[in-house]
Amino acid sequence: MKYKLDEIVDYKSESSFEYTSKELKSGSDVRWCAGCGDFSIINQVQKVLPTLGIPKEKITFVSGIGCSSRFPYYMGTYGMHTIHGRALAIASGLKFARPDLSVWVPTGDGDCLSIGGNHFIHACRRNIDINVIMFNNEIYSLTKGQYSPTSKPGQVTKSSPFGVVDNPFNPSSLALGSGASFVARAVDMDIKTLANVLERAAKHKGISFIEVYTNCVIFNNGVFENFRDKKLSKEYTITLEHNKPLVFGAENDKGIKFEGHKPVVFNINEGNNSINDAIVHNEKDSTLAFILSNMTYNSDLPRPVGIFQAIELPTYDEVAIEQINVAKKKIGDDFDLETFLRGDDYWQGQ
Amino acid sequence: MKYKLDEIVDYKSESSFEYTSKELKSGSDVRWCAGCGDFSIINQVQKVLPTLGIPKEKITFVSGIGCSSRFPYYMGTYGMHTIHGRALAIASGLKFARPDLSVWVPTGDGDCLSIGGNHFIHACRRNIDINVIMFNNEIYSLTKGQYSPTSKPGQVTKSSPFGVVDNPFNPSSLALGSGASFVARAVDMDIKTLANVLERAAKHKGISFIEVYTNCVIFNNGVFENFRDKKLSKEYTITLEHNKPLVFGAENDKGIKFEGHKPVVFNINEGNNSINDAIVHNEKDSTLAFILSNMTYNSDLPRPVGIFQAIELPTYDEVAIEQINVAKKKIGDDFDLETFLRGDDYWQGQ
Amino acid sequence: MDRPKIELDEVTLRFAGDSGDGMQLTGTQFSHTVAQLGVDVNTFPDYPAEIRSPEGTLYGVSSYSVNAGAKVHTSGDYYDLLIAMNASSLKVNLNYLKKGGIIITNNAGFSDKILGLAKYESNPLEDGSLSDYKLIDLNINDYVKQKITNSSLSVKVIEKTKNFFALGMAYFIYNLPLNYTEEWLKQKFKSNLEIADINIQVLYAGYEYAKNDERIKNTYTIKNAKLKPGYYRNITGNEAIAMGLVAASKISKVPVFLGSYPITPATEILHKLSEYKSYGIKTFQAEDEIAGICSAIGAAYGGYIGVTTTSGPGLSLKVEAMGYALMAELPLVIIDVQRVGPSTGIPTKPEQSDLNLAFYGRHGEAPLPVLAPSTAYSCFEMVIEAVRIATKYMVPVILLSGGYIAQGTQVLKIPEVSDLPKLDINYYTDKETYAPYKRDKVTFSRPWAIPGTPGLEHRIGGLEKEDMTGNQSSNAQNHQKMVEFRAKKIEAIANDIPDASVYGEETGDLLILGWGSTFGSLKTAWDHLNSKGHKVSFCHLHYLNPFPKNLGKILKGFKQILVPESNMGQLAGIIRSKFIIDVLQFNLVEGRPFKAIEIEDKVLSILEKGNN
Amino acid sequence: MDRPKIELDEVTLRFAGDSGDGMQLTGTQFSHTVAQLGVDVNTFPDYPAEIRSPEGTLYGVSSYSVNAGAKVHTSGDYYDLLIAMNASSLKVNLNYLKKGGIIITNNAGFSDKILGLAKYESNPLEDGSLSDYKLIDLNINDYVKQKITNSSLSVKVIEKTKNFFALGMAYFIYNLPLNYTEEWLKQKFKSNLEIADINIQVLYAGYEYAKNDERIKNTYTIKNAKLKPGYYRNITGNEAIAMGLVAASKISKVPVFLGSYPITPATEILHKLSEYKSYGIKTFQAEDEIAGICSAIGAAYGGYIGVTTTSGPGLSLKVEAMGYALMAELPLVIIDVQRVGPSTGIPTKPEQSDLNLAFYGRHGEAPLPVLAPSTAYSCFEMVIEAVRIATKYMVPVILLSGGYIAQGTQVLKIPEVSDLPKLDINYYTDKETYAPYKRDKVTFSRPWAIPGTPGLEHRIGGLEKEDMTGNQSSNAQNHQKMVEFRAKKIEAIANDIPDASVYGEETGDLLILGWGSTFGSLKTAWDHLNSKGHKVSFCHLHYLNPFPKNLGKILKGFKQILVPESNMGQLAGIIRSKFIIDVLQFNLVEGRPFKAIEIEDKVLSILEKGNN
Ligand SMILES: Cc1ncc(C[n+]2csc(CCOP(=O)(O)OP(=O)(O)O)c2C)c(N)n1
Ligand SMILES: Cc1ncc(C[n+]2csc(CCOP(=O)(O)OP(=O)(O)O)c2C)c(N)n1
Ligand code: SF4
Ligand code: SF4
Ligand SMILES: [Mg+2]
Ligand SMILES: [Mg+2]
Repeated sequence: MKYKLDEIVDYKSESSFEYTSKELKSGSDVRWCAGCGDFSIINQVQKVLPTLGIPKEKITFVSGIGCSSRFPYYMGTYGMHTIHGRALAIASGLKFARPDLSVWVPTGDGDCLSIGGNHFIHACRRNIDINVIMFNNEIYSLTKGQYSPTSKPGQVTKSSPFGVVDNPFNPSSLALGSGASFVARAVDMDIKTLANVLERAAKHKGISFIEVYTNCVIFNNGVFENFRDKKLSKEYTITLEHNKPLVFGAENDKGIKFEGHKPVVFNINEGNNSINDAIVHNEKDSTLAFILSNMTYNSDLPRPVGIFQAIELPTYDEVAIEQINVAKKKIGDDFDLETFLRGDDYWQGQ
Repeated sequence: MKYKLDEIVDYKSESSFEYTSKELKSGSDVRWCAGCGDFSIINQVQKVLPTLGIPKEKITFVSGIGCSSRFPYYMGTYGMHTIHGRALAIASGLKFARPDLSVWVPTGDGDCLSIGGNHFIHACRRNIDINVIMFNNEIYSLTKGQYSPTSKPGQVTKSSPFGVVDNPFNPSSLALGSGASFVARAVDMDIKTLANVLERAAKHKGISFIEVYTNCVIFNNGVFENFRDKKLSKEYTITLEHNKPLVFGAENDKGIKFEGHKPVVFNINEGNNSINDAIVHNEKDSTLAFILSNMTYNSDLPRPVGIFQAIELPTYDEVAIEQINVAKKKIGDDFDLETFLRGDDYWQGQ
Repeated sequence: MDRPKIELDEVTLRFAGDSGDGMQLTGTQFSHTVAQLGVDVNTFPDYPAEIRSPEGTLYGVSSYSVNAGAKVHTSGDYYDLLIAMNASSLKVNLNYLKKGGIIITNNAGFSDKILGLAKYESNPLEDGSLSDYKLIDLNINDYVKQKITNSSLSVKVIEKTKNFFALGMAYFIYNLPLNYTEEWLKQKFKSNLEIADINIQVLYAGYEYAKNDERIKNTYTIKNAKLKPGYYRNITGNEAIAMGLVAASKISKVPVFLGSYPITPATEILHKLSEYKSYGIKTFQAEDEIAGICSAIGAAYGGYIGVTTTSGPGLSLKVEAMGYALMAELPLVIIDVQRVGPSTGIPTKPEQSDLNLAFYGRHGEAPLPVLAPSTAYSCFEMVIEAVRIATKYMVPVILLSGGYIAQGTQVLKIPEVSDLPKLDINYYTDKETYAPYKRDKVTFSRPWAIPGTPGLEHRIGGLEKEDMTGNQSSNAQNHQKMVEFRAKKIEAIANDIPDASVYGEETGDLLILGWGSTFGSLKTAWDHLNSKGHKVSFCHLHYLNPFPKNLGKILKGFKQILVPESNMGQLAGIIRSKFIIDVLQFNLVEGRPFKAIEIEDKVLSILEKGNN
Repeated sequence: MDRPKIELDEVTLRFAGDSGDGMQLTGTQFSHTVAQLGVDVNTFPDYPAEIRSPEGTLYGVSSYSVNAGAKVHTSGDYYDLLIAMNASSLKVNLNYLKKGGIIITNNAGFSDKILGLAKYESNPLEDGSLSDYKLIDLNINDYVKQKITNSSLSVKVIEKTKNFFALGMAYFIYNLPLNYTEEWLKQKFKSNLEIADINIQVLYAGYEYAKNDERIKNTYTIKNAKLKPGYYRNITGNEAIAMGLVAASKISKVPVFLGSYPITPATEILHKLSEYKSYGIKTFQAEDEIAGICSAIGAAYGGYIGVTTTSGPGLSLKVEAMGYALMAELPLVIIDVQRVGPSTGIPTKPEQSDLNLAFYGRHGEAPLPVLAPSTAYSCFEMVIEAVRIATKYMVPVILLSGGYIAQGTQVLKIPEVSDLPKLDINYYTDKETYAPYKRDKVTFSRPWAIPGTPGLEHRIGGLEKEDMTGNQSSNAQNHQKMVEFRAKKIEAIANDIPDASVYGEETGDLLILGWGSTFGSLKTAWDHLNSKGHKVSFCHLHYLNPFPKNLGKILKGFKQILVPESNMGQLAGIIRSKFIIDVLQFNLVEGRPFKAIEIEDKVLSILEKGNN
């Protein structure tokens, strides 16, 4: 049966395969504070999208509530600004209904991991083909500065005047533990990694989760200084690259190697060490992904950025739609409503 | 300031430190189906609790909705049968309010991981001192047999007549990814491991998560046959014991060793192998815990039961209450309401 | 033995036993068989929330009522025949057996232990307490075991067929053929023919047994419904809703997306729709009710008829998302199969107490259309109506079904496809004239433009939106205007729905005003009252927000208005508020449908007072 | 220069600028200073949902109104003085400036760019369009930079002090002392004295500047409130609620547990209570609103006064858990600081549109007590009242506060501790007589027995409960009985709350009936009408469910009843339903409080019609 929708699903002559970053701006004023890290992310998104060959009208941004969740208003694509924490539930329905769309969920650490935690872990588990960009500023900004599930123990915020007592989530470990197939991290200021990760996420089939460290200049200014500052970040972050050894440092002089199954830092140029001792990153290795993700709050180790894991798993949308297609084939191209209504167990009155 | 509550918090002469398993029965008929795996679990709980030195009136069971969530009705302790999925949120409030209580949450795979997923991951993250027993029967039983987030792909249920298309959670990995400090698994029929794990969970400070494979005779009979059957389980499960090598098999003839950081089965008695090659389990090793948990849906490997991880982490209740105690000390034993109401910024009218 | 065969206008039976005794199945088979003979049938299942409570307990009783006759609207007030597979099921159901009615008991279920569980002090089969009834007691288990001797199956399995023995007896008593059930068994157990075979043997054995039991003095035939030509089937309201959605999709050529989380008694809609993959239905079993409705909202934005199904506690959870859908002005059908509340309440029993929540339950100014089906067929019709309103007005519509019609079966005359309403649903595609919140002058509806349409890229959201553009706006006057638009949209629907109709005179002393799933009881009561010449009228509402335009006029035509509801007066409260007139309430929250006789008695007592 | 000093009964000011201009702070300082002189003050903050919108935009304007005088109930209808830090803030606020009022502008905010953003075609400072007002325009930035020359701080930081320049000017105009603000700055920036110092310098500079600007023709003094002896402080409704909870805990010796999830404009209650750790308050910032209320329910079972705070969308999310708490019959206080809905609405603006949800919004039969404070002081009183009712009746109580009183400040006379109500809350401990659902004959309340009490082990739940035992029950009559008990409990509260009181005559032609946060506007309007001799009465409700027992009688005493509400008629609907009388509505949903004058005009127009 042909639905009216099918006409819209098909590409048309007006489909806009070619468009510029500028055309991806909605024209609405961007209402983020001057200096907010969110600007850098939207810039990269607008830079990467035109390179992917996806018609503009096929792109939809679905967000919840938060400073970061205002994102769709600023994009010249289809967009929904929805309910706090519910973006992934709404996006899941949209993607399953409309597998032809490229669905993106920009979200905050509060929106995604606090109130939205359940939809997040289930979207990861189902491996539905949605791209999630989580703006982690370790604070609730739109509500003016309460701690979030990624805030650090001891952090003083408006709702923790004596310091946070909760342990934080490590978002990438949570995503991995939930079964996500693509898990990555980037920093707002490191636009190279950010752009790369965005592109890879877009191309990945199944859920793609990107955590981006984002600076909130108003309520949590400077928390990511070690990872944002050009110089400091050389020492404090390590960039994961597939099939490449894990090295870092201003002089690329340090590496990560295993001691047992524990990652430790070593100096490449010291003693008997060599770059060959360094762990070679493998995006397909789930165990390694978890070990690397686990480095996150370990202050002896640099903070990994880049792609922890990118593996192929059946996606919810593909498998579910295949199931429907198989079922449809059984009854042929269309069905007779009369026969359907009658069912198997009918009788005739006369 | 002394609260009226403080009298109840303190032990009294009527406190019942000594009680039998039988006294832990509420007297209400147990309304589970004959043959339901849930019986075995309640029996073990009633067996273990009297051995712990916790007065009976200090024990509270808080559950959501489901067959398994009827648990509190059958216990002779304090209990709340609450809302589907919300037991951990309610229990968290209760535990933080009343750290003197021993708080238990019996829950189902649907109650805990589907609708209750968010409260679950946050309870794990906060490491609040609650004991969670998740009855995993891989099905929604009380609603008569729909698939759950732990059901297997392809499984035919009332709501998946063409087979489940979702990927399942691995509950222990989700718990670990959420930051839980104590994570274990048991099987309803293996009462030795079950009793041991329950006891250890009760003694653990912080969140304790126990997944129990439970047979639903009506809607999912036999799914765990390999792990429940006395004979089969010798081949299909491996029992984790702290500081002991990972061996299994009817003749204890097989072990788990590392190849790189991947666990593989080897035959202890073959070739150059020896029991010394086997991984030695260490409950304190978070990385190992994740690697072992990751064995779960790998059909080449036996299914681990026992304690994956038991580590010490600050608990929400302790840290939060310590913060309050410190703050209270600043103003002394009591406070003057008049001064409080006046605040700092008052003036006098005359 | 030759017995008189008596023709009856209507018969009511109840099959009752333990949760594991298969009473739901037996009842269903009986009703299917009579229905296929052209008799009108209405059924009602009544079972505990627990799956298999301990054997023999009072709370473990599971029953199934069947009412069959020329034209029936309910599952019947009082039974002619009660089949009680054990003592507890006798205890629980005896109240509703007619004096002189037949009781068939399985004495295997009257052991001392079970008598104890049933809180019987002495055995009612022996102590004469059943002397007002025609008791046919026998040990069915023994007969079954006698019959099936050389089977490879265990005694336990064999004994499980005892419900078919009882069914066979019932077939004999009502002169019904066995072949429908026989066929069904063969079909059902086609992969295990031995099971089919012993069940069939037992069915025949029950029939034979009844033939020879002299305590059965008469047999009966049930008057045929004078069926109009056409096709018929048995159907529950839940099934009818699933069917209606497939029909709506087919007629409109717009696909349906169901986002749902299981909950009794709504889950069958999810089950049914999950089977309908070949009809293009997408079902998404969500992680919770919030994700259920939210996924449907996402699908609606994508151009689908978004549907979500639930029951009370789930409706409570969907409140926030309903508010979002109304703010985003997306088409959505929210189906609430009501059950006993508040909170978990009594999960398997019927009530009509979610009306307030449906009507008023959103933060902010947030009116929504509320519809309520009255019968299984009406479930089919009203869900199509809900789709029509949702898509035409770009609004979430709440459909309040209920445990009674949802789970009971009724005979449905299968509608002609040509009689079904046209659903002309279109997406907006014109770049030149598009504005996301440009409104139709009549419906106040906004255009439905969906992702994938080149040039119509736009953003919607839950922040107050600027008129026309849909951009976020905190402008004072704009908010007032938008609040009014959203209200006017609901009001406009009143011009687009049928007038309410009245059974009986259009004016008079007393009007019975009902809504939703109580229709059967009210209509039966009104039929009786009317046939006895009592001057009373009856109006049943399918549209609760907005009300039909003529409702005010109807209400003014009567001196008194009686509003019977399975709640404490929720419609009554709304009527008072909207029309500023008083009404009489008649409320019942006992987790069961009204009996027609209760309504009749109430009406008579009011009429009498009026005559004093 | 010597100027006449004029004494005024009442003055109204508005400080307006960009979100980053510090207008909230300036307004607060001004109000604190006048208040400390014994003047009555009422304030209202008005700010965008975004934290720092782009500079100079219309939607980025943040304002703060101050109304000060002998006795004030609102933040004022029209301003005497408007401070506009840029063109957009002038544009947005000019409407509400009195003819002849003073405008102080910072010309640095009137660049061509900002004029463009403000959608001005020409510069209003130059085009004569402000000729109806007293314009005092100056480039504050320049003056600030002139003043602060040798500082280590960057120009950007120095320019940020410009709000204190404006404040200094205002202090001069109203003859106010600078020392309170000076002290406050020293205290606030005690770890960075340079910042304190330059702000103070700038404050004085503004004062000096005003002294020398000849365009300022007069200065003013504000009439003192004749303060009763006692202590006073400035307070917002949100702060008053936090204070009230501490007081309730201290008086009753029962600890308070707050489970909450941040949401504007309720979050300050969480902030405040989080600071009150030394007073034994436990606060739990939950993962969402559901966990917020659920954690409070858990704490209530554990013997705490369970409290949860939220605003509209959060209340929608708490619906299911409210139903559970009422079924479990646990004491809970649910505080909803209402904002503009539906859905996300306009998050920072006030409305009264959650009444329907509070009143009707649960599945099943689920009435709950609903209270609403009318002023900041009333927030303090009513939250104690909510605690009293919740614990005495074992019931969740909804307290409907609102953006206006919640965030605006009022002068509070600090109550004497001895005047506070007694709260006699006790746990049940007697084994012999305990039954979980044994009810008090008067209150229908059940005993509060908590874990840790030996011998009272019991289970509660959301399934319908058997009378007395609390065991699960699906018995038909038992459910009816329990539904009625739960309703009677709410009704019983009517015997335990004060009668409603009427300003003006007890009977007459017209009654203004209000509720909650509109009190200030309604009372001001009534004061004016009354002082002008118009025959109109005024009744303001703090109890909405149940209503005060005398309300029916009051309503009957008037020919017409006018119900002004910041919604589309929610109380009006409930009054119609409960009392079956019609009322006149006056509704405003513009995300702002009523102006007193709007009420007056409405009343006058009704009175006139009556006189025709
Ligand atoms: C149901 C609901 N609860 C609470 C809120 C209030 N709220 C809005 S945004 C937000 C948190 C935002 O934090 P995050 O997601 O980290 O976004 P950020 O502002 O930091 O980018 C909260 C609590 C809401 N709008 N709706
Ligand atoms: C809010 C709400 N949604 C749905 C339900 C229906 N419901 C009750 S139990 C259940 C699932 C039970 O599954 P599980 O937790 O695995 O428990 P089991 O019965 O298998 O022990 C569901 C969906 C409900 N009671 N409340
Ligand atoms: S408050 Fe923080 S997160 Fe929000 S826009 Fe400003 S800088 Fe960005
Ligand atoms: S339905 Fe399954 S899980 Fe529920 S009581 Fe029966 S056997 Fe146990
Ligand atoms: Mg954030
Ligand atoms: Mg289960």
